Amino acid sequence: MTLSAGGDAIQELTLEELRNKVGTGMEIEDAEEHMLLSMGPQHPSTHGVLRLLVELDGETVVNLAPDIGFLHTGIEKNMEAKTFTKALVMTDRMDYLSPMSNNLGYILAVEKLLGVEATPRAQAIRVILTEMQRVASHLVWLGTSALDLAAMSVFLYCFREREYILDVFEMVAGHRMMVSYFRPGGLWRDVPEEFETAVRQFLDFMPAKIADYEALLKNNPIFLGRAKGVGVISAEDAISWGLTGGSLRGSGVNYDVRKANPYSGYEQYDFDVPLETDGDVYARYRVRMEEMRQSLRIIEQALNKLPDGPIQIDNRKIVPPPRAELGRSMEAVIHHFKLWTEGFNAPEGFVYQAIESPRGEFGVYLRGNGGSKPARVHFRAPSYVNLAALPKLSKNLFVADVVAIIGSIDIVLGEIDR
Amino acid sequence: MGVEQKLGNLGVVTYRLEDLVNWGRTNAMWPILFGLACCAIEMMGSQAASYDASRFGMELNRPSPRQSDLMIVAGRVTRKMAPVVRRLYDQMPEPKWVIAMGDCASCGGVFNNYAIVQGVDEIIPVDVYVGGCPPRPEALLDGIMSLHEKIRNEKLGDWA
Amino acid sequence: MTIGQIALWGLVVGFIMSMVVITGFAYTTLLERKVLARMQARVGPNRAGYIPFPTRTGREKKLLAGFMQPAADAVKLFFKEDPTPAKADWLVYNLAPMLAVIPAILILAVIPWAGKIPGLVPEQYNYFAIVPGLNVAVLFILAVTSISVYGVVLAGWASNSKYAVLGGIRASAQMISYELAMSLSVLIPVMLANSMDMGVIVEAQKGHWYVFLQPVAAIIFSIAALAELQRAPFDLLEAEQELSAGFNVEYAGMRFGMFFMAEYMKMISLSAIAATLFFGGYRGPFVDQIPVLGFVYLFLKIFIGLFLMIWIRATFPRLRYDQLMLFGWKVLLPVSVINFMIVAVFIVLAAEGVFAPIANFFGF
Amino acid sequence: MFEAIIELARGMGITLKHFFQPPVTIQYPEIKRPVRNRFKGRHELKRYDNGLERCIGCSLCAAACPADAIFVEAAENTDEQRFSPGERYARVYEINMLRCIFCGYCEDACPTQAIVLEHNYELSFYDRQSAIYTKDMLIVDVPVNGRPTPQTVEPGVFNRAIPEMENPK
Amino acid sequence: MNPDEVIVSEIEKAFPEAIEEVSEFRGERTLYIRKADLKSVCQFLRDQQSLQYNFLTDICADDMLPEFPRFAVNYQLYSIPRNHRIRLRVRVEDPEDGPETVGSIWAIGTWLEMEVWDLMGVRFKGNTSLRRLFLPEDWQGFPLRKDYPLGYEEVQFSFNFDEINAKKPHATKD
Repeated sequence: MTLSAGGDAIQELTLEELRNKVGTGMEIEDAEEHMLLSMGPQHPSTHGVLRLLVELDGETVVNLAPDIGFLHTGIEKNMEAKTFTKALVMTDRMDYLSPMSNNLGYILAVEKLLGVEATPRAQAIRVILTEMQRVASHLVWLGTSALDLAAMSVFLYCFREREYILDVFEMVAGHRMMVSYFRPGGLWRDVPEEFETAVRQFLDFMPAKIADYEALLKNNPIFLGRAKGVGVISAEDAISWGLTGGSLRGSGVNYDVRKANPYSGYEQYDFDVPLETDGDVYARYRVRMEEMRQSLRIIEQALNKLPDGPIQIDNRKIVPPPRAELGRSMEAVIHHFKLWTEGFNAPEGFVYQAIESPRGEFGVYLRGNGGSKPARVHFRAPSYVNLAALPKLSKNLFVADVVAIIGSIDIVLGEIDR
Repeated sequence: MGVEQKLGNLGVVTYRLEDLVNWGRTNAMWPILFGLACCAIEMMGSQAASYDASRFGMELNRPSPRQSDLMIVAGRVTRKMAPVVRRLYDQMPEPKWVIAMGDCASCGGVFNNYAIVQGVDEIIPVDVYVGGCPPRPEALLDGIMSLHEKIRNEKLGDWA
Repeated sequence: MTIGQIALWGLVVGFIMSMVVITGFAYTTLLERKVLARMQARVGPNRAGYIPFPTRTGREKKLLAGFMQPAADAVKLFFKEDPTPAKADWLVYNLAPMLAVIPAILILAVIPWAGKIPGLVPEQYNYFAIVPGLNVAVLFILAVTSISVYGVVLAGWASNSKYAVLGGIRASAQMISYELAMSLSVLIPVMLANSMDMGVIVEAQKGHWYVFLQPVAAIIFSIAALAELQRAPFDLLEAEQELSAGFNVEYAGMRFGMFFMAEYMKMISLSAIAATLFFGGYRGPFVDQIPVLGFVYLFLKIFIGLFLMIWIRATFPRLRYDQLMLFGWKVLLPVSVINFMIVAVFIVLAAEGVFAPIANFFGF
Repeated sequence: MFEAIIELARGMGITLKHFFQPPVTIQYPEIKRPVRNRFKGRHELKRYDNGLERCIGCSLCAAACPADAIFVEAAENTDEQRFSPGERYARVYEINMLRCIFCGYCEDACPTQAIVLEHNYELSFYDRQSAIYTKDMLIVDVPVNGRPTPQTVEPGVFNRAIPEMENPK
Repeated sequence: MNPDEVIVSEIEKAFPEAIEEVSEFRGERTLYIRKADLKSVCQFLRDQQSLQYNFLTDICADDMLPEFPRFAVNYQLYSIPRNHRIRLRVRVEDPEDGPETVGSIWAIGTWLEMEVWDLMGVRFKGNTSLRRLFLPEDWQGFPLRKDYPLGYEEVQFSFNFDEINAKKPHATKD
């Protein structure tokens, strides 16, 4: 076993060491007869640097344990060393498939801690962009999980459409992925003029593309064979394992943070929460495909009633003054210098803010201690929680099913390890 | 490797051979299918339809290090991942090249902390650094062009 | 011609045809990359080599951009370090790629490339092949294709890697399952033509290709051939997403290239066999008047076969191991057995004259 | 069974449809897709029309940088040797391009619009030393009607460090 | 009675001494629970028909240095049927002597506690799978504690490039 790094290490360990190796306390039934396979950290289907330790009886998975931390970045620690605004750039790089959602979660937590609320226009733009991000993230999910089943064209089609969304992000935020566009108290800048036409164009062509993906997968007998009845989890188990997002709704539990605890004005928009009851890979696929359509609905509604007005609150203690004032007002210069060097001070106390990220409930626990830096930031990363159920989902299935299941629970290692 | 050790310095003959070999290496450089973090998504983007690295003969992303020539370290390398990266590098047969894609791989970038290796060149020798966080797919392709430029000036004897 | 002359002739033709097919293999890889790319809204390799073509605007047009890509691949692979893993079985490890390539070339021996071309084909034979007139040609094909599985299995075993072993095991199981269905479907043209000589089978399809007579056999053969080739959606043994690269995970350099070569050469030869058995081989309009056209027709049919394989690869997900086995044993095998029996009964009854009018209609 | 074949054929139809559509690929090194107006690429240090540098060496960009990728060392201006309006100018201005994450905070923080993230994204280096951009590399050329710095100017004209500016688009 | 008050009164009925303090900040109710009662309170909150906090959203530890007791562990609970969130907070004096594990109540508990142990070093009683999860196995210390250094490396500029470069290891081919 030379390919995957860490592979040799298994053979060198004693059984006792092996049992203690991986966090979930992987049990090994038969070390003599069964094969121990180490998938990853460099493996095409682990969606990053996840390592799976698999006990195989032939091709059947007897036991499985995830080994994570290969991407542990120390984001939570690093954010404590930066001001609230500077720490924002770290959240982008956590769940790198949906930086907008991370930004939104963190910014909402900061705003909650400060006790302010963004302007209606800022909120509507936030909704549009996070929903576009949801589509983009689901496109990557669809592409990669289809690629896991070797349907390679879907992957390239999905990335082609995602490119359009990234172009819109570049248009508004100047960066394709790491946008840092939402700022405490509003947005970085107002959206440019061409934004609306670009989004409308996106809304026009996207439904046809989704239909194309479905033509390739939805009723394809090979895909059905790979997805139906694989990785089943019941509603009760899904709740107990803390699954959220598409993985939970695939099991028939109607829980969506956007409906349960609306934020950023989600209560104004009319959309459905797609539900499936089978709890298998196919159900999760159906849920996410439908979610893309619902996101398009939300974007359209938000765009149609996009309010005019300021994009930032008028609080000079939090939001830097507009550039035009700098040359005229001494006070503005002082605020500007103060905010960019020291930042604003947050009151003492702690808040928890949850949003519905593409992967599930993304929660931010934020504690302020009166200073300008967060005293503690903790993220409830949906991928991290969803991953915990993987050993349960893949028990007694085939290696190939494990690959399909990892795709279907839609994990991002950057968020798991943080 | 093979022939080049035996050839030595034969003047014109090796000069021509050198050109041929370097041409082959630049046009059929198979990257190892290996992504770490955010940059990996942009790396996938550079493989995808809009930028299409396959134009340079690079779409054969080999999952096995044995069959790959180029390692694109796409993303932050953590202390836990560092031995793995080195091991993968060691498993690649010569000739091999490394591109440190993005800030984190090049020098740690914004993650200046306990968990991240401050630059993958602490573990493996890097040929080209590509700046950006993450670099656009075009920027990665530009890095690959720079690497091609470097390879064109390589002498066969250097590898022997 | 004497035996010696025929043998010499066979060697020369064999050498030429092998060279043609080896070049063809290289360009099949390019074809696959290009066609896949276009199906995925991409361009595909276009930097290695082009033919400059001046245009009036001054900027030269690049014709056939990328046509040297296979050469670049080959040069790179030749000059790549080629290590043998420390714990691998040295002999078997090095033998395996050859075992994979040789059968792929051997199959070419019995494929009839064209009809009787005066001056090119010895007069006692009716068609152009490396070994014309082999009266057990179909058996030869079946025998040789099943050898090639050893290359894969031994490669998997000798590499001393878990992924490779899993790939090897999958390969052997898959080959055995699909071999049966393939053999049974191959027998149907044999029965219809009443000969195992490929040339006779082609000539027997004059006017009516066997695909119209026996579409079931043709479909089973295509599916089984895909599985034999380990092509998508049956490419389980090198399933990238599950087993990294499967059996060839430890191979580097040209030894890895040889597995590539084996796969693509088998693609060509199995397309040729399918064309020969079911699609009238080298036959086509005016081929009797101008026998050289036979080459063109066969190449065209091979090309269509290759395109279909690539198209399928671009579209479908991969089957799971158990589904693959189930499909082979529970669907393909029974269907092909029943089909085989029906055809056998019909032929006997036809020989007895029961279906004389119908049989006459079909030209038995 | 029949439906299954129809579905398989439908999928193949989609790929075939794409086969006959033109590819979306941009042939990068030859054709460069223009980036969007707001794109944050390599920085440039701007000058005024008369050739004076905009940067006043206030180090606000360095303070705002989340990656600490900017290093500024200021020195005093005099009217005989004037680099920028106001009291001070940046004697040393360096950006470590491999640390920079192109978030644009420096641009937002700059009180004089001196540092601007422009549209160049082609940042490939053979070694880490060359990724450190010094002031000479960052600063733009002197405009046509301007004079190179340091300039000798009349006293009392360029006292004002922070100019009148418009909100960025 | 609003849900926040219901839960307080229900707990007080069942466990009269469990609640040490109730605080509210930005509309979020936090119940400070005595460490010894935590597990039974959690069990009660999940099983009681009028409460049904069936969803353990998150466990997160907080290092309150220089306060005392230094550590606190938050349990974010959510009731899907009643659509209500509540936070339990447990003060921990000695990280080696943390609260009891809730892994038997919610399956995800074990997994969430592992993260807390790995990064903050609060040991949960009864959780047998507390091992290094994110960090290499031989890692010393718990990085999220306030007294753990960030591990900052000076950024290289031309004036200090050689100095820092000399400190860094440099890899070679072999």
